[in-house]
Amino acid sequence: MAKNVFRLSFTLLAICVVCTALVVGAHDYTNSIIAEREAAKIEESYLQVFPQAGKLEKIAAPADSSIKEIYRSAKGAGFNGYIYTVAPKGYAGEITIMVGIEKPSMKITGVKILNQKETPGLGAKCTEPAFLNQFLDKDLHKPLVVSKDAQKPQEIQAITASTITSKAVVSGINIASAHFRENYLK
Amino acid sequence: MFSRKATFKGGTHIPAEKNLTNSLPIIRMEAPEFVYLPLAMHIGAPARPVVAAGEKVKLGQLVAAAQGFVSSNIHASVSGMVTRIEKRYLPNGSLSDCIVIKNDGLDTMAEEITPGKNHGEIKAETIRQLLLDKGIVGMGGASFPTHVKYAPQKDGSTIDTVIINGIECEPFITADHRILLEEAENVISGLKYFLLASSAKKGIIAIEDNKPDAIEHLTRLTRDEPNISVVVCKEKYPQGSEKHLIYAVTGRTVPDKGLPSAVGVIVDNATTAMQTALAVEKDLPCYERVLTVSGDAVNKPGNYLVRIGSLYGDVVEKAAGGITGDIGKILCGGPMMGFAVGSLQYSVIKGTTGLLLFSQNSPLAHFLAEETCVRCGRCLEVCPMFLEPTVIAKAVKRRKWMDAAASDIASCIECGCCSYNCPSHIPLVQYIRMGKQFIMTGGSGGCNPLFKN
Amino acid sequence: MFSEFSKGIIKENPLFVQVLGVCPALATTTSLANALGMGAAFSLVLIFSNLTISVLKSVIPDQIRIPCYIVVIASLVTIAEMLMNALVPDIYAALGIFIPLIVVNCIILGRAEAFASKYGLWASIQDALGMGLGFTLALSFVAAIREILGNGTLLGFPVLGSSYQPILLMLMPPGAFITMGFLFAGVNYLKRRKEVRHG
Amino acid sequence: MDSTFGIIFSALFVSNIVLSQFLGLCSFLGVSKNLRNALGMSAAVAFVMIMASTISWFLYNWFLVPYNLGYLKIIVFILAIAALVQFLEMFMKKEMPSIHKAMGVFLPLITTNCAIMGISLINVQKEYSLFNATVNAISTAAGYTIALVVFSCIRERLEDSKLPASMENLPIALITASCMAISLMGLAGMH
Amino acid sequence: MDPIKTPARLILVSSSPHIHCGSTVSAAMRDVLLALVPVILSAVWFFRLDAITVILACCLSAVFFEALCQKVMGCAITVKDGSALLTGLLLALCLPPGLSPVLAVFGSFCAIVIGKQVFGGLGNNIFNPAHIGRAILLASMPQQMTTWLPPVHSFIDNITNAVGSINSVTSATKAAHALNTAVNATTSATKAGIDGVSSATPLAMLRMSESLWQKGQSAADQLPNLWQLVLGNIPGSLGETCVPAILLGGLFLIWRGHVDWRIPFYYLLTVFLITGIYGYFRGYSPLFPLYHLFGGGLMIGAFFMATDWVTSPLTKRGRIIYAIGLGILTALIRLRGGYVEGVCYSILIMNMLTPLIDRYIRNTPFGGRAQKNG
Ligand SMILES: Cc1cc2nc3c(=O)[nH]c(=O)nc-3n(C[C@H](O)[C@H](O)[C@H](O)COP(=O)(O)O)c2cc1C
Ligand SMILES: Cc1cc2nc3c(=O)[nH]c(=O)nc-3n(C[C@H](O)[C@H](O)[C@H](O)COP(=O)(O)O)c2cc1C
Ligand SMILES: Cc1cc2nc3c(=O)[nH]c(=O)nc-3n(C[C@H](O)[C@H](O)[C@H](O)COP(=O)(O)O)c2cc1C
Ligand SMILES: Cc1cc2nc3c(=O)[nH]c(=O)nc-3n(C[C@H](O)[C@H](O)[C@H](O)CO)c2cc1C
Ligand code: SF4
Ligand code: SF4
Ligand code: SF4
Ligand code: SF4
Ligand code: FES
Repeated sequence: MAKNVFRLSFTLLAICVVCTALVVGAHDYTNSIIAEREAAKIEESYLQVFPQAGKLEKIAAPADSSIKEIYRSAKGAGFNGYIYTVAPKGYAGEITIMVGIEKPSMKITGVKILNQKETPGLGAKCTEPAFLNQFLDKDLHKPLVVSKDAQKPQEIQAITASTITSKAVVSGINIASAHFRENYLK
Repeated sequence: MFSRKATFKGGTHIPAEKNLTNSLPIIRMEAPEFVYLPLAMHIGAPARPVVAAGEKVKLGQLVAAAQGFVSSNIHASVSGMVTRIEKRYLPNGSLSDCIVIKNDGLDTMAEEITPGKNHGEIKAETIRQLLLDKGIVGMGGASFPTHVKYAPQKDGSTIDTVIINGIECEPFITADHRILLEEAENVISGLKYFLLASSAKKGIIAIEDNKPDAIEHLTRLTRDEPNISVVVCKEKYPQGSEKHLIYAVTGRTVPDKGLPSAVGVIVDNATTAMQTALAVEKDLPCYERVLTVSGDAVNKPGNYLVRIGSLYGDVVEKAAGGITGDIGKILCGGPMMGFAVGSLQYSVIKGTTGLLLFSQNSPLAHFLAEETCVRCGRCLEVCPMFLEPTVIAKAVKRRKWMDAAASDIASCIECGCCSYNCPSHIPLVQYIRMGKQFIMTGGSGGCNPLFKN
Repeated sequence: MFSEFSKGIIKENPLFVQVLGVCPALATTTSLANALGMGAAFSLVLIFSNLTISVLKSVIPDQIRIPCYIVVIASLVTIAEMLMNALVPDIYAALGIFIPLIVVNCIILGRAEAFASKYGLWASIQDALGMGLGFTLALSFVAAIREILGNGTLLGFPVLGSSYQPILLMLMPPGAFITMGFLFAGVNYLKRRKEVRHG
Repeated sequence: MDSTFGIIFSALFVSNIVLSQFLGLCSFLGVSKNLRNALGMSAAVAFVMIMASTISWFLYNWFLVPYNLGYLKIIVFILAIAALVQFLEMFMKKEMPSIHKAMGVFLPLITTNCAIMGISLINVQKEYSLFNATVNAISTAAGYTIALVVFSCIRERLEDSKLPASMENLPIALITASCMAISLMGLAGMH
Repeated sequence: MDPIKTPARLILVSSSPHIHCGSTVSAAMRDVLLALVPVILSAVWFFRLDAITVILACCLSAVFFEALCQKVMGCAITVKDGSALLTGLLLALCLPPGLSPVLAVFGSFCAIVIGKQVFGGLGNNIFNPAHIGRAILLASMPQQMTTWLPPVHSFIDNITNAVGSINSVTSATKAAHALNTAVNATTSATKAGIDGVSSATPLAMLRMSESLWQKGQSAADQLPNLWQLVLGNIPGSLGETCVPAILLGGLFLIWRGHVDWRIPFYYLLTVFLITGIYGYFRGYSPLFPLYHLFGGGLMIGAFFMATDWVTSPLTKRGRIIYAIGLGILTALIRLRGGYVEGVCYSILIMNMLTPLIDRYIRNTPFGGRAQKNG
């Protein structure tokens, strides 16, 4: 009996040890690849939305707001721009948006959708350049508005049949720009 | 008279079809050559024969005696000789011993019948005894032995109201209607004897508003009776059902699976009341009854006073002038609750209210194929018992007996309102009956071949 | 020689015949690429688990075989998850928690119990390959239908022309249920027809 | 991150664990032929789901994260769930035989129920606090119960109908689930 | 001794009752089709060819798919009962005018095949087939399904304008004046075109104008005039706009006994109360609940779709619960949900709950349920 229990425990233990060792090995192998890629991806995102980025530094985001993260970019004497990550509520949950704002000019340097759950074929089109490129070089002294027939400079053409998504993205950017105007535009 | 007519919830309107016979006076039919008296013609234990083949019997003589409390006496309905005791089917499909008597045509009255015997002060016990002795059973169709209802209540409750059921809600049937018109005095005396037997204070005669002449007649006759009133009920099927009548007339609700006595009421059919008056005043046993012969295949529709035990064939031939055309359907009782039979070889019993014959062309003779239930809810709407007929029927189809029981299959009074209204022609009552039988026989399916395992 | 292999593809197809692994079949079939990714991860785990268990079957005492299998399978799944994250990050992201959930996939444990613990190494590998391929094919079939109808494309390439109006529902959860429902109806139909044919 | 109301509402209806996240379908399809079994299974799943997600939250946040062993979560969770179910089974058999009788047959099925594992993993993935993780587990269990109870009533009704032969059982169950999912889409975007 | 000779044909021996009221399912369907005639006429009146194509496409294809399904499944073809035609018609009536016939046919296909035939056909479906068709279309092609054409409205416009101006001349009340300006405002708004050909439905405008009301401003120039709304001279699904036509048909069905008044009554009442209370606490115009009552598919849904026999509960109490549930869901979706309209989804969700309602909401037999019977 005792021998049996010993044998059972030993086998189980042995299997656990071998398995854990394998897993740890695999982790060590993949971990660096994943970490490097993640880092590269984030770096790439930042550069995409804010090509002029210098040294990036994370600063405190306001608590109860849909602003998730703020980075500021140090270049030369002062800061030349800010990168916001905002997550407003879209049609089917939060849309995580990264937007870069250039400091002196208050222009959008780039917008990227990091994460969204909108309907494929509809709201999900918000990730496409056709929609996102509209934001490039928009002036943020005033809020942007969504329109079904955009003509004025402040207007963003809505994605067809997805006003909700379009409004969500624009509102996220407006929240970021409002925060920017209030805090960093001195 | 009530300004608002008494009625109940649920139920349905059915074309009454009564004008074929409702103005035709009762005609006595000549006694047939043979009568066949089923020993199980009432609810309860079959009677025990007290005569043997070859014995001579007189009209009104006791030929079979009640066996036990819920049972009834049976009397000879002709004078003559008992030829044999044979097995015959009743319209409801059960098999019963029948005493067959060959009529000698003399109608010699039995000696023990002494009209006037009961004159003088009549006591409650006398009436109860007479109900038993004279074989009085419910003549509205159910054939429940009447003396049982008037026996002192087991739970000691008291009866305060007796209702005479003169509703007759089945289409075509007009027997009670004619009794109310032609035998009103006897109906009223019968009611008085019921009141005496039950020590109830109040007697009510309930009549549906499609019989204005009967209402008028009885109202006039009871004008001076302080404790008897006539209540007019709205024409709606099944107003004649005991529980619904009690609700309509007194506002009381008989508990589910309870008896009317639970709310202090006894209900008796108008013909039963009349028969009781005859038993008390003339010492007559129940050996004949009025029944309506009607339908489009009958030559002379009418209301006929017929000896109990007469064969349908004799009734049709001798009283109603035979048939016209091809018969498509034969009904014993009304079209809503009566039984369809395949021949005229059945005998009239105490509870036979009508005999309806329809031709092949009549819509009644056409079979409506069952379709899928579309859940329209008509059957629930019209069910006077507030059941869910389609739910019960589906449980029965799936053989889910527990579900059927939980859906109160046992409370169904088989009135037929549900099937009558179902746009998909689902024979709901038939399924319900199968289910009841299945549950009652403990899952063996009784005689139903469809449900043999 | 290859009978253990071929049975998993049609005769004992894990999804359509054994009705196992329904959840991933619904969740990961929004596109053919996802289905192939899922099928590959699944097959990988299945092959190695069958292999390991077949080898270890004489070592593992009967009383603790289930915990042992679970540990083995869970480790394999973890390894597969990390490998996919490292090598095919896009598909890894699309499949979400359904990669870790391979650990509770009834097929893997089922094959371990029903096959690998009884048969030899070669047969077990054949069995795993067959089942893995069968499951992958089944997933791909479902995914192909959904991607074509729901997006007009296959593996991202347009196949139905530009005038085709995609049925977006097919890419949403109800579309997954509908597709599977009709496919299983088809399987039922074929089964019944076979029964009729064979008497 | 998500508001408590959002978590509850979406777990109950919009992102219902079975109808939208496709987890726990085995039991959903297998134990839904009648309401009695559906209720038993729901109770068992709810019980295990809430306990398992709490235990795995502690295991993950107190033991795995501090030692940078997050990648071992699959192994740890599955062992924890298996042990929990085993323990519950023994405990109930001894202490609550009546409940064990009602729920017992469903318990072994639950070890391999992906809904349980799924919720533990989702809680980790979304970095829920203990409170939110518990709320998520409870409302997911409630969502599972709602779906299963409604579904089993529908299937009971379908027993009365004459289905096309090929649609019987699984196909009609899946199409019914599809119609349920379509219906619940109407509650999307509730705020 | 039997005096009756054997009859030429057999005597029918069947179970009671032996008579029948004569109703049939197809007669009921015919009545519903008849009741929809005013609705069809109003649709054709307001949307002309755009209505006719959609109605024809849906009706013909629904009947075709039903027959095809039954043929494929080898069962009796029962399209003559009219239920498939009715499903097609009701589907058409809740589609936007001018929808491509291809999509209309696809909707019919989903309604008949997925909504009805796979469940075993008439009487067995759990969900309202027409709404399954519509919901699948909406989810699959949301863009086309939310493109609303304005009605061809000159005639009615002129009348209301005339009535409006007569009123303002004769009584010169403030109200009439407001009405008049509102009419003009609406027409000009529609003419200006909120976006090109398509225009927003009253419910969509209602959502947009909520913010104005919240600020205590008048939203009259944002909303169609209430009379136009009731008459149906607004963008919307084919059959949902003209309230009098729907009421006419609905009351006819109640009178004929095909529809239980409880369902429309409690449904409309619940929506009215919830939107009324919501509007009251937010300080909106008292017209707010009326817009909800007459705008969108509520009316046609309440009288024709929620009342579908097959998919609604059996008992009266069950139907009341069902109708109140419908009202709560519709109000919830419209006021707080992601869609501006909630009738279709409310009906589907309550259809889904109907078996549960039927199981738990049971009638008590007359006389109460006897305790502890065997
Ligand atoms: C299945 C379905 C999915 C939808 N997905 C989205 C979406 O992802 N984003 C969005 O803004 N609206 C979505 N909608 C909402 C409708 O398209 C809505 O009518 C639209 O947002 C408002 O109309 P408009 O954009 O034409 O003004 C969806 C609707 C349905 C039925
Ligand atoms: C559906 C239904 C309808 C009935 N209709 C009548 C009727 O119209 N007249 C009648 O006397 N009894 C009718 N009865 C029988 C009564 O319920 C009750 O049994 C009878 O009135 C009692 O009187 P009796 O015993 O004297 O026949 C009906 C029963 C049922 C179930
Ligand atoms: C639109 C409409 C609303 C009605 N509302 C009510 C009501 O609120 N209360 C009521 O008792 N009857 C109401 N009725 C009357 C019913 O038609 C009828 O009198 C009642 O349903 C009869 O009851 P029953 O269905 O139980 O036989 C209404 C009728 C219609 C057409
Ligand atoms: C009062 C009434 C309302 C109906 N409403 C609908 C409906 O909304 N949608 C539908 O597809 N069929 C409707 N039908 C037709 C029929 O009941 C429907 O096709 C069944 O659901 C198919 O089984 C209706 C029928 C009646 C009698
Ligand atoms: S059911 Fe027929 S026989 Fe019975 S009481 Fe009513 S009318 Fe008379
Ligand atoms: S009346 Fe007939 S069709 Fe209507 S619910 Fe009852 S059984 Fe079904
Ligand atoms: S269920 Fe019984 S009581 Fe109810 S209507 Fe039908 S036959 Fe009459
Ligand atoms: S175990 Fe999980 S994955 Fe497999 S079918 Fe069941 S519920 Fe789905
Ligand atoms: S009673 Fe015997 S078959 Fe119906």
